[in-house]
Amino acid sequence: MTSPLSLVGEASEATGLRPSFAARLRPVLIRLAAAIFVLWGAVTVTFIALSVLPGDRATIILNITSGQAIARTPAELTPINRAYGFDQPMVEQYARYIGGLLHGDFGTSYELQRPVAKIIGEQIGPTFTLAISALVLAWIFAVPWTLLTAGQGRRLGSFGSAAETITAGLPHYWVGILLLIVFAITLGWFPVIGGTSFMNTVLPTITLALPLAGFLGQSIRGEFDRTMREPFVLSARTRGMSAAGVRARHVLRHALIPAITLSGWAIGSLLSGAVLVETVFARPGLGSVLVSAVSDKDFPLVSGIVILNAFLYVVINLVVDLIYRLVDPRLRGTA
Amino acid sequence: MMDTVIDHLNEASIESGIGESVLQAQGLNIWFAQESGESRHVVKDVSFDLRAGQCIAIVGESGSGKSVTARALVGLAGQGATVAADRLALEGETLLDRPEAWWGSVRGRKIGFILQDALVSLDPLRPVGKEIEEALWLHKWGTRKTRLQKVRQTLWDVGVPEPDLLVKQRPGELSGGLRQRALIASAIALHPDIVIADEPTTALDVTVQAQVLSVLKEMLGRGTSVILISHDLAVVSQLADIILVMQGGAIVEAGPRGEVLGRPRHPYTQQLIDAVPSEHTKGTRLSPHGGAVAQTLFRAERADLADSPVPLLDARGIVKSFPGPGGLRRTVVKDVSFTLARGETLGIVGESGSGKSTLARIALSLERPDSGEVRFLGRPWSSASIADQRAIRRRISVVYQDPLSSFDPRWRVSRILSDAICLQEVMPRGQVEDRAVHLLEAVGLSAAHLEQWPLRMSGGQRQRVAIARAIATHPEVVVLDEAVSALDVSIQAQILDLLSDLQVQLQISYLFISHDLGVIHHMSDRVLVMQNGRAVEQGTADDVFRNPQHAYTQQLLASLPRLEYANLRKAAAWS
Amino acid sequence: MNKSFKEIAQASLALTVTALSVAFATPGAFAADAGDAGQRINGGTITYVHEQEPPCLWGGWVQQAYLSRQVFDYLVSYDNGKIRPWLATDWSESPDRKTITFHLRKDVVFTDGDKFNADAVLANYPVWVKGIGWHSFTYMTGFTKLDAYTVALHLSEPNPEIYNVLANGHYGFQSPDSIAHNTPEQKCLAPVGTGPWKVQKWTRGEGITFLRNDKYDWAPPNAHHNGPAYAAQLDWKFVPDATTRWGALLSGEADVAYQPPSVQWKNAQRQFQTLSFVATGRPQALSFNVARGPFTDQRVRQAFVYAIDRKRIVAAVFKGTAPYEGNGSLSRSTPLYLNVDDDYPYDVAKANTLLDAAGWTGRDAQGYRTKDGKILDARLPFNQAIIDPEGAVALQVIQDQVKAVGIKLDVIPLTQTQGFAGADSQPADKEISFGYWVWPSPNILDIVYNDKLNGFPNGNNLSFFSNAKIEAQIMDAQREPDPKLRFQKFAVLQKWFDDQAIAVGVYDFTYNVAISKKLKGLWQDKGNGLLNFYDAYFVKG
Amino acid sequence: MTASTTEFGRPQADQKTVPRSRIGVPRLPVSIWLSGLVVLFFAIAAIDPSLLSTHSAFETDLLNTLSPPSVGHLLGTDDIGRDLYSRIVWGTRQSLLIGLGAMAVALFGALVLGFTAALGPKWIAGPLHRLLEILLPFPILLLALLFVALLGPSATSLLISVGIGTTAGYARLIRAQALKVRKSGYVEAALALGHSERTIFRQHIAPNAFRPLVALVTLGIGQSVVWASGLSFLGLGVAPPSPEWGALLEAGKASITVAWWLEIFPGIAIVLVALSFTQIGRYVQDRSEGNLQ
Repeated sequence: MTSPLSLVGEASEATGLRPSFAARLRPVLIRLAAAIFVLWGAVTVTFIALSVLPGDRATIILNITSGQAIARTPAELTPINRAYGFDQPMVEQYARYIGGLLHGDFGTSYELQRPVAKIIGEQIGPTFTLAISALVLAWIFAVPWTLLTAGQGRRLGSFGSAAETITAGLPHYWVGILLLIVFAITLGWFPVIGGTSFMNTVLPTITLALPLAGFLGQSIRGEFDRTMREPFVLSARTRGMSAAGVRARHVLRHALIPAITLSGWAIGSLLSGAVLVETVFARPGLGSVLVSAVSDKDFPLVSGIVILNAFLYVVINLVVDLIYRLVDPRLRGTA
Repeated sequence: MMDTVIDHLNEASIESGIGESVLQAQGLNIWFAQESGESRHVVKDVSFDLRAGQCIAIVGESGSGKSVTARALVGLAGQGATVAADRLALEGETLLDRPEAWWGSVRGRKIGFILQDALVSLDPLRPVGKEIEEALWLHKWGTRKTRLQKVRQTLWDVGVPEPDLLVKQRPGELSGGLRQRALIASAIALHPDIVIADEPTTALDVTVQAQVLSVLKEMLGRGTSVILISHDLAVVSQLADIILVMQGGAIVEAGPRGEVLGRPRHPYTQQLIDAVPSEHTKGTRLSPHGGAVAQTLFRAERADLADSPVPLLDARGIVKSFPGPGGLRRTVVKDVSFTLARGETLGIVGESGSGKSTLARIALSLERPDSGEVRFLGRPWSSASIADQRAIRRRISVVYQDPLSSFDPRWRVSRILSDAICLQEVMPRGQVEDRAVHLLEAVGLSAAHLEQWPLRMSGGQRQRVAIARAIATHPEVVVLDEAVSALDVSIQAQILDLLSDLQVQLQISYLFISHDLGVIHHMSDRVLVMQNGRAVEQGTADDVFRNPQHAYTQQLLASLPRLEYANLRKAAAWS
Repeated sequence: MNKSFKEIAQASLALTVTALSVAFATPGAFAADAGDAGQRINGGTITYVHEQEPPCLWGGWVQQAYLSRQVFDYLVSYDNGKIRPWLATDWSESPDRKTITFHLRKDVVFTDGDKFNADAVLANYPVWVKGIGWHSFTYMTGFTKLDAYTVALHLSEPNPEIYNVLANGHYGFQSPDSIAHNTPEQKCLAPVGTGPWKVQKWTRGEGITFLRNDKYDWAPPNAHHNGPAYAAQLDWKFVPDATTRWGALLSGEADVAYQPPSVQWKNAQRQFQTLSFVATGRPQALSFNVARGPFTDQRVRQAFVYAIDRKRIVAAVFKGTAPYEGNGSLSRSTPLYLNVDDDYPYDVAKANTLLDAAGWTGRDAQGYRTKDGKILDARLPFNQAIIDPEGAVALQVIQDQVKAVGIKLDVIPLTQTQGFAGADSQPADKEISFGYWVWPSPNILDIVYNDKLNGFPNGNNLSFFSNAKIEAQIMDAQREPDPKLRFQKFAVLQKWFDDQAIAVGVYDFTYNVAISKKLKGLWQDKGNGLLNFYDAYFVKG
Repeated sequence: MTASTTEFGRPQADQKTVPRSRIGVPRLPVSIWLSGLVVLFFAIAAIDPSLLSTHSAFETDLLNTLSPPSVGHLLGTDDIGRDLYSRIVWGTRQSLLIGLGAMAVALFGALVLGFTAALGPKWIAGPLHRLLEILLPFPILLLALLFVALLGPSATSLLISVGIGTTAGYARLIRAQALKVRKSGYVEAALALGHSERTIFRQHIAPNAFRPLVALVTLGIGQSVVWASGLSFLGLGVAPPSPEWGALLEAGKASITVAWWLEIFPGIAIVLVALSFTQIGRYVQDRSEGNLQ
């Protein structure tokens, strides 16, 4: 079993150092370098992608500020091109942006006329809260569900598994609309307009958590069923442990391992899902900002979000790695 | 039949003259429900009577029903199992139709259960101390503090030198011996009157096996009753008062140890005893019907082989290391040299981790040594270019312990064989098939097996296919890496016989790698003993086994359980 | 005030009011005007749920005017066709009608304490030029300062509707100090005006909080009161989905909801107060490409229009939220509008006859008409940021209906990027365009039918129309000083474009809101429908 | 190394054969039968929608708008009087095409990238592996947004964007799988026999690394349909009159307060397809794992 950030394990395998301080530091440095590499790569890919996109940036800026969708005359475009430096060669624009990044400057959004760091700073909170609470809720749904239905005979198992498959296949926005219509508009249990308060977060969180809970449940169940066949389960039973005891005290822990890995992976998809959920619930967050930023070829903003996302991905996978080691001590001490 | 078995049992208990009955089974039957709706009868009319302080051994090969029987005794026969018996009683109380809660108080407290291979029988995620303490906690024994003390005490009792250190470690961090002792400790922490040991020494190195057996022996000495489940007659002969031989779910022979091993009445028992390879069996056939190998194979004549004075394989000063945890390199093979002459078998014996398998991979040029060289017929082999190696590869083939994993799961037998055949020479399709059938016949299979999936074949059949593939390219050398270790003793006997026949017929040299001293002695002309990557002793098989020079070799041989009664009988019969 | 201005004002008032009353009755156009002042609650927070969120509060987009109107004041106020004073107390036009002298109020202060005076007006002019993409169509060329509280506005062309323009929400005043010193970000999120509200916080994706300007004392005469706004706070939330906005109004989370779902409009009129305003300028119109392709033939254009049942489509799709509009050049609330609703009634037989006459007599396997082996194929790209979902649905019905006469209509949705990047905007890219333009003056004709702009192709000319004679005629109408003659000249032009079927209307872009019954006094600016929360107040019960 | 005599817990270990009924059809679980039927229904709808539809999918009827499900209109009509059932049936082809096409795109990319990153020469495998690491944290939706922005909203760009968005994940799996197979006993056996690396790749690594992915592919088809409909929902999907399911949902949203059927039925279609493909995928996975044990 390799850690989710397999970069590290492989890199350290090749070295033949003594486990001195330097050797202990080395994996950390390698990990850091890998993370920076990922960030740089993400920025570069974004830069290239947005440069390749058709459409003249100056025209877009001009049309957005006037609410029109027409071709523009050179006389109108030249000052804008000059102001944003679009008349400079691509390489230069790229170098300027990277240079800014190195100084901690994420640039200014073309569309919103504001520093990217500030925009993201404002929007990250709601999205992050949503993604993390959805992840937590998904676990809260998935663990008892599998504990109740897995490894207890075929019929209960198929029932549990069918429920998971259905939830895993639910389109986020569809769940969102139905929840909104039923629980907010019809029953009035929750506020209709999106905001960031607790009550405002409940329905979006459930929306985002349901499909994820299905995925987690499937993976936990698979491993649960597999672990139930492990000899140590029988061994624990022969010591007098009840069936339920074995499931909760031994099997579950094993079954959670793949789900933990999945959780690290899920972050990317959670953020994608958040875009849809934020749209349905009119909730502030990175989602709607991202959609319009891409639409407007707002490179600094898109790039900022990508950097943030890559950064979160790296950090969350580090956390997942740690949790992983907590749950599976076999991995401790393997760098 | 049944009557006689019971009679013998009674006789046996009277003979051994110990205590009253603690666990009694009469007419125990177990069925398993199947997907198709039918049920499979896996245990048929098993009866025995375990007395206090007595050891009953149940011997049989895989699928004989011995493990299911054992598990039925603690109410864990498995999902879909139906257990019925005329009488199944623990200290007079019936074990049939008991609720789960009742079983919870019996398991671990009245009956301890030891499974094989602690690596998988202990929760790999938890410290060993927790696992043992759990057994106490479950039965509400003592306080946390006294429980911890008790855990240490129990570990000490089963011969763990440093219990304080061990309790914090996880199974993965422990050696096989310590691990198995920890598992035993978890089963006997509450001093159950009865201990059921299901293959307690399987997959253990011989020295560790000896240690575990001595722990069991001690327990017997303290008055614990033991049911020992094993496929290994030699192990059984060390401990058992009574031996039950199971075949196909039924007991075919039962009686006191001396009688069953020394004067077996049932042919199956006889066959099992005969199948055990040892120094005495060298040069004899082990199986009664592994015999007739079809004389359909031709020996490849090669110009470069003709009376060559150079050995086939010549390994000099092989060193190999691998990167280990923490950036350290672990040297696995340390300066090992050997030669392999034509038609000869070189046995490489050693315990797990001794580097014998790495040596095999180097001999196959699947791994390049850090220093030293292996030459084939005097030509570079381990140091040759990839292209040159490919030219030689077909002349050195290999058979692994687990044949299934060495077959592509998408391939049937015919494809596996034709893949190897076509490497040797290009020939029309029909001819390939003919040759594949020849090969199958040579290894005791038939054309009917051509279209089978290896997955659906038995272990013995799979190993025969692996051997057929190995000889398909007319090799001069076959490396056999633990090739019979996973097989039941009677199947092992057949395969060993087959290998001997093929060697004679095809003049192949074997590099025979095994941890099993008996097998090595039976097969080898010369033996190389490995310990921690070093070759500690080398010589002819008889020299090494009868007159070991190195302390390690002596220790190995001393640990080897011997099939005492049978040997006596056999020695008499053959001398 | 000189004579000619009064006449113009009266004329346009008369015309507009007639047009409005004839065409589109708006029940409760002044929501709760009759509200009982005795029940009024001072203070409270008004929550308004709007659809689109613009990047900045101020700019040239109508979405920005909705917001700007709350924080800015304007030189003049447009009151049901009449021009009223506001920040300018009085004004006069030069004889050539190209210079207008405004006398400014002297008691107006910006919310940052800066004074409003001639210098402030001058300081704002460059901001308008830079920030309003269509500024040049207003014919303004700049201000000059005559004294501390008098400025002169210079025009390149006489423009009787310049007052509508100045009142329309875009031409508000920011404090000179903020223009000089605030960061672009501050100017974008919280421009400093003199208006009844000031921005407290803009949470992107959620909404804007406005606080009452307690010093406000310069409301226009058409407002219902003077002094600070009644409510203490205005929460302007952005909720893109109509159903959600409707739900928010139902649940009481919102007091005012923009554009409820059409399916609920009847309900809204029953359960709540409603306001509707038909935007001035160009309606949602189909503009045919007359530069190339099949629609260079007038018969084909007319056939297309006869083939679609515009009245019924609009009724079915919009369910009363937007009126049918036959005129493709001017919407019914625009000054000098000419009603041509009864032209081109639904007539499939006539459409077929016209197409046959135009030579599209062949048919392909799918039943589409062909001529010389070419299918009668019309591409209609549309910008999803500008055409709302119901507009897109209307296009689908049009597509289905023209299929019946053998025209293949490809409706091509453009993403926001494509749209704003000007994709598919060349003559070779499309046969039909669909879109509206909010504009307070009939000189919209000059904008949308002009071939060239500063020597380059005019992007607003969606029909690729090029006819120097007509262009001259438009300018002639625009320059005509006599209101009656001017109306006639514009009527002739509108009729000509309608007869030619260069552009035909489908529906009017309409600004609808539903208002909770406990909120009174809310009204829509009669220039372009901007909501005026200044006069809105809660009542007890 | 453990001996393979672990009998307990797997008493039926040697009973892996598929139980077959008398006519030779494998006895499949009910859920697989049902899933098969659903897939069959939609397959027919995709191949020839006119076989299943009751009305035209495009013909509007302004006199009969928003009518609830009835005998005349099985699933009701939409806001301009089109028959919803027929629209769902006619939308199947595009929706499934997007699902299958996205999967095909993802798979093709993943096979090339994954195998190269696993087995290619070091100078390309290393950087490629790093590239995959870079692409993974990209939210699928962002990649999709970029592609839709690049190609314009259409079925093709949906298909490509969802496909490319999911490529990196699959590529990583293939890479891991290829590395695992490369270390397997049968590859070593083939190496020991003297096969060339190319032969070994062709005969063993490629097919076996791909095997466990078969199940993932079917899972992925369902997921792709869901993702694509998500993009349609954001207005980045297929042109309006087209009855692609995501577009149906997007269109139904406006009338949901009075016409629930417009939102419920297309959603059910999406869930059914995702569910059926997933069920079949998991069944295949279970079977193939059973075979590999």
